[in-house]
Amino acid sequence: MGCTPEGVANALRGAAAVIAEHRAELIELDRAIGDGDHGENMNRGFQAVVAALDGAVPDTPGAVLKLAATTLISKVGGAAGPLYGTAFLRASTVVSNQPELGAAEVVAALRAGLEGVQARGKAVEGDKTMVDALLPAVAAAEKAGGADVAAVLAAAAEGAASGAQSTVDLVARKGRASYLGERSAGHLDPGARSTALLLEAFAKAAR
Amino acid sequence: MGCTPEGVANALRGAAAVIAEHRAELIELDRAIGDGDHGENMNRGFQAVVAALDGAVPDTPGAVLKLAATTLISKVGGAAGPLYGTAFLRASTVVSNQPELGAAEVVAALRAGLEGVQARGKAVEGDKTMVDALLPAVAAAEKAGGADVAAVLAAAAEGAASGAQSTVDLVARKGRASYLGERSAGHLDPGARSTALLLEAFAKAAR
Amino acid sequence: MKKIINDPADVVTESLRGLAAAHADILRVQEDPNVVVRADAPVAGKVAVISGGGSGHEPLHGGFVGLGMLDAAVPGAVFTSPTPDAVQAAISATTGEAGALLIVKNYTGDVLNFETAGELAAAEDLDVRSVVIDDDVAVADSTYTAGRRGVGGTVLLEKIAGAAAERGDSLDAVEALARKVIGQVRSIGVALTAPTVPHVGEPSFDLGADEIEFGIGIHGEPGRERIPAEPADALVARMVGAIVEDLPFGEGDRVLLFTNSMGATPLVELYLAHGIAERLLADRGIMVERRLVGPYITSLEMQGISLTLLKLDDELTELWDAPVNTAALRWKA
Amino acid sequence: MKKIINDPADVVTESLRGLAAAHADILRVQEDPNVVVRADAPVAGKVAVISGGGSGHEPLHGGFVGLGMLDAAVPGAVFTSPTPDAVQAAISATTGEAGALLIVKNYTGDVLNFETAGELAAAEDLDVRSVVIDDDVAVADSTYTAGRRGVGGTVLLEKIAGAAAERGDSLDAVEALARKVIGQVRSIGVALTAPTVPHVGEPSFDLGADEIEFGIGIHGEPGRERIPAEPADALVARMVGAIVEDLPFGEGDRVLLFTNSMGATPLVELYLAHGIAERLLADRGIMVERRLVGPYITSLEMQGISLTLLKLDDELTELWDAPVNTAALRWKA
Ligand SMILES: Nc1ncnc2c1ncn2[C@@H]1O[C@H](COP(=O)(O)OP(=O)(O)O)[C@@H](O)[C@H]1O
Ligand SMILES: Nc1ncnc2c1ncn2[C@@H]1O[C@H](COP(=O)(O)OP(=O)(O)O)[C@@H](O)[C@H]1O
Ligand SMILES: [Mg+2]
Ligand SMILES: [Mg+2]
Ligand SMILES: [Mg+2]
Ligand SMILES: [Mg+2]
Repeated sequence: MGCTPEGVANALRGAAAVIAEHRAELIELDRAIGDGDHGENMNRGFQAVVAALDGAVPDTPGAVLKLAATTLISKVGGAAGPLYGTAFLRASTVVSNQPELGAAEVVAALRAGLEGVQARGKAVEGDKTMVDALLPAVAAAEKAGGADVAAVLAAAAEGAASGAQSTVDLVARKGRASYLGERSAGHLDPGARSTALLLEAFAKAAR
Repeated sequence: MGCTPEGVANALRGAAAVIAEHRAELIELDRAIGDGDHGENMNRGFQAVVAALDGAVPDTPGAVLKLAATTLISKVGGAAGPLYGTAFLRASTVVSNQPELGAAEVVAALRAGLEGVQARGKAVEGDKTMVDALLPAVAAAEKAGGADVAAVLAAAAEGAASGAQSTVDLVARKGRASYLGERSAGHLDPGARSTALLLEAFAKAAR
Repeated sequence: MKKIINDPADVVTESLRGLAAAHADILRVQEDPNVVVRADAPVAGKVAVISGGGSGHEPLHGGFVGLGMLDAAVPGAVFTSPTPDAVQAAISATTGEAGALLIVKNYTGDVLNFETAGELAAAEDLDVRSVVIDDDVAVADSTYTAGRRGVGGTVLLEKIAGAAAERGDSLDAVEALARKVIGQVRSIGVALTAPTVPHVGEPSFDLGADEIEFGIGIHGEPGRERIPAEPADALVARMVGAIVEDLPFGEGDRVLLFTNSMGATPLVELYLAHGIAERLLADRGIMVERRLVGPYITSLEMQGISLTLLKLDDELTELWDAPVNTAALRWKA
Repeated sequence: MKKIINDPADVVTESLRGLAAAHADILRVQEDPNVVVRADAPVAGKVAVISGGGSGHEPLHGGFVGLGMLDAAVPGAVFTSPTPDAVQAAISATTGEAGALLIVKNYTGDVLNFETAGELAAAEDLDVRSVVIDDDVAVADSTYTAGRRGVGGTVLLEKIAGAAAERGDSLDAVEALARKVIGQVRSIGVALTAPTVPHVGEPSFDLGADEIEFGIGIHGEPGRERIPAEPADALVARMVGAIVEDLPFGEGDRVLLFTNSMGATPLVELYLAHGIAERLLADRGIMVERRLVGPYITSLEMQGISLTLLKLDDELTELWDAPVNTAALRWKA
């Protein structure tokens, strides 16, 4: 079973609901090692995505992803806005105008997203950023590659969750948390957490 | 036994010690219904009086009182500075340059002080000010008039103490506490309290 | 209490040294007693405009010393009226033949100490007059109180009287103008938190987590009532209503609107409140022709705001617009 | 949390309306996306100087829009970098043939969002350059951090670049000058209390009753270390030492000293700190030739201060002294 435009839109709606539910948690995580706006930024952005989709769902999965990308770029702000925006933009580009996405396209989209984030933000593994959730997510998705979309996203979600968890022990070297130096250790990175939440929501939508 | 210049100076030194000891209490009282500076103002002023006396004790009781008056006027500030300053100034004037003060002069000095405060501050009985301590103090001193200085001051101190206590139930109509309206009731007036402390110290010095 | 100070007893003097170092082109500071004086004082032939009061309300008054505003400011201890000898020193440093106007905020301590200084000046044959500003509508003006407090209107009064003196008005004229301003300026303040006086070491009053003190004075003295916290729209409407109905200000009136921070209010909130006030006044047909927005008469680190309305006419507007060069207000100079 | 706001989501927009109402002679505000633009923009033939960033640092940047300083400011949500479309709107409203300089504070979000906007502008054949200011010595500048933050130096940079653009300098010249300023300005901040972001509703960090965060950023991000509260003399010496040793500044250097309040610091404390800094610099033979003292780059209601030193030469001094007419900085105009 592949992803239709409506399926991608539903996944984004589900993601928006999860972000709204976890808004306070993300704020709290960012308050600890950043400036406390991550939950608000993500929520503002994803609510806007939902509003855009309520207008009209574009007619290819790529176009839906592109709508999400431009909306996030113009509504989220902060570091997360351009990073997630770039991720969705690259994902939309890589799937071009195919009418439905199969497992292979989803894997490619995930990898493109990761590469976009790294191209923009220059973070590498272990810098305590969303990259630490995305890297294992993409690796797991690639490993599950032959399977169907649901299995790919389930693997990605699992990878993201454990990747996010791994940021707790890290000392931040990118983003606002890096100002804390050693004091950033012992805290979950908010961006890694939001990445895990998004992938979990996508996986759920695909089930 | 009459009051020598040194005796008046000692009474002022004793008063300074008592004010220093009650600085925090006066601040707290003023914090409740004023702006919290009465203890600091009075302490600054009386420490300056002590310093002035340490320089040289003038050679009449009147001159000692005048030195206290000018020092208080230039060091206390706020409402209490000009009021106490005027009280001491009037007291010094009324005893002119007599070498020693007997009971009658002390009574006259107290009355002059009260009249000075009322002339400057226009407060009447029941306005919840230092006048409510001074009025019964002067009345009691006048009643004890025939006696010696110690008895006069003891009576005045007792009058001031009960007068001060009577301010608790009053609603302020003068000074900063009047802004509180009804909310000023239930609190001891800081100026009335400092008047009671001063007279108590003078009485103690005369014992 | 955490503060950027050394000994609490030295706060005002040490702060004045910083003020003097920062603005040597505008003012100089005399110590013991503490006075802030215009750098070019005494200005020959000019009426001196002098004000003062307890410290802790900065930039009032020292930040308003300079061309087109005050000739001298007399800072007392924090929240404590200055003593007469300090006022006298300010008069001596600035006042000549043309005389001086003392601008006194209506607090018992200020009135008494400036009164004494005025008497001392008169004894030296100087023509020194006083005006008492009492623009705070929060306080009932009756024989049952010390009268209304001088608050935000003081800033506008100092600017306008200062401009009149600068253009060469006589003492009679400056005094008359000051009385006119006092007659047509009204203010109200609110506090969200309390200030902490250095030598006290704890907040001046206790306010609940959801309470606002409506009708606060600039020392954190309470005014009308404690109200539950409410949205800015409702709070500003309450404030505008209290002022407008007091004078009253009416349709067609030309006004200056002064939206003041009590110290610690973020500017983002202050401008938000200002915008609401502008809208509410427009709704009433009152024409805001000049405005001032910022922390100009404060109460240490108190959070809160005050609104002040001054009825304008051509003369007042011209004097408001006249050049001013002080640490805190500066234009056309 | 008590704040003078309505819905937290509307704080910035409502505040901008108040700003526009207060300063219609100086600036105008475009909404959705929010941009503050000089009233007479676009100024023909002039390089546009544009800055922006999260709100909550007022008067930065909107309060610096006007003659001799910024052509436009782009305010994001509170403490959140603005989005590229907002930056683009600012560029469109102000930029012509002469091009534009974007002044970007070094935060990942600001850099990324302005970068994207710059790319969009380049696609429209506009000559738009960026400079990134990173003057905060509290942060180690290494590959192990996001690099130093842009803090107090931003205000001085905006004034000087703005003056250069106003006198007609080319984009090359304005950019070169901006890079020079960035090379020789250094800052450090301390916090006594935390700010509260409206949509968060509680303080951004927790600081003990006797703790100071040394090396704070303008969002309350921590820097070097938490230290016990200490007297102003010791604290300011620590701050001056950190800045002076970083560049380093040395004997005979001519400097501008900027003593900034983080928002809620009483002016009496700010001037006190300024006075100490002046004295310490004089002791080192560093000559303070210009100064700025006040709340110019803030962090909502945070208590604390920052010190900024800029090495001066004749050109920078002349540009600093040049006329400026903005809501927050105004002279010779
Ligand atoms: N250079 C970077 N590369 C990848 N992710 C980053 C980078 N910088 C920050 N992030 C992510 O962004 C998150 C913070 O986002 P957010 O709070 O919305 O923005 P800001 O830090 O501007 O307030 C961090 O938790 C981190 O995961
Ligand atoms: N008009 C007045 N007449 C007499 N006493 C007054 C008057 N106004 C104030 N006081 C006294 O002064 C006291 C306050 O003094 P203080 O706190 O030093 O001055 P301030 O009110 O200026 O801060 C009050 O408690 C009251 O007793
Ligand atoms: Mg953040
Ligand atoms: Mg008091
Ligand atoms: Mg007082
Ligand atoms: Mg942010």
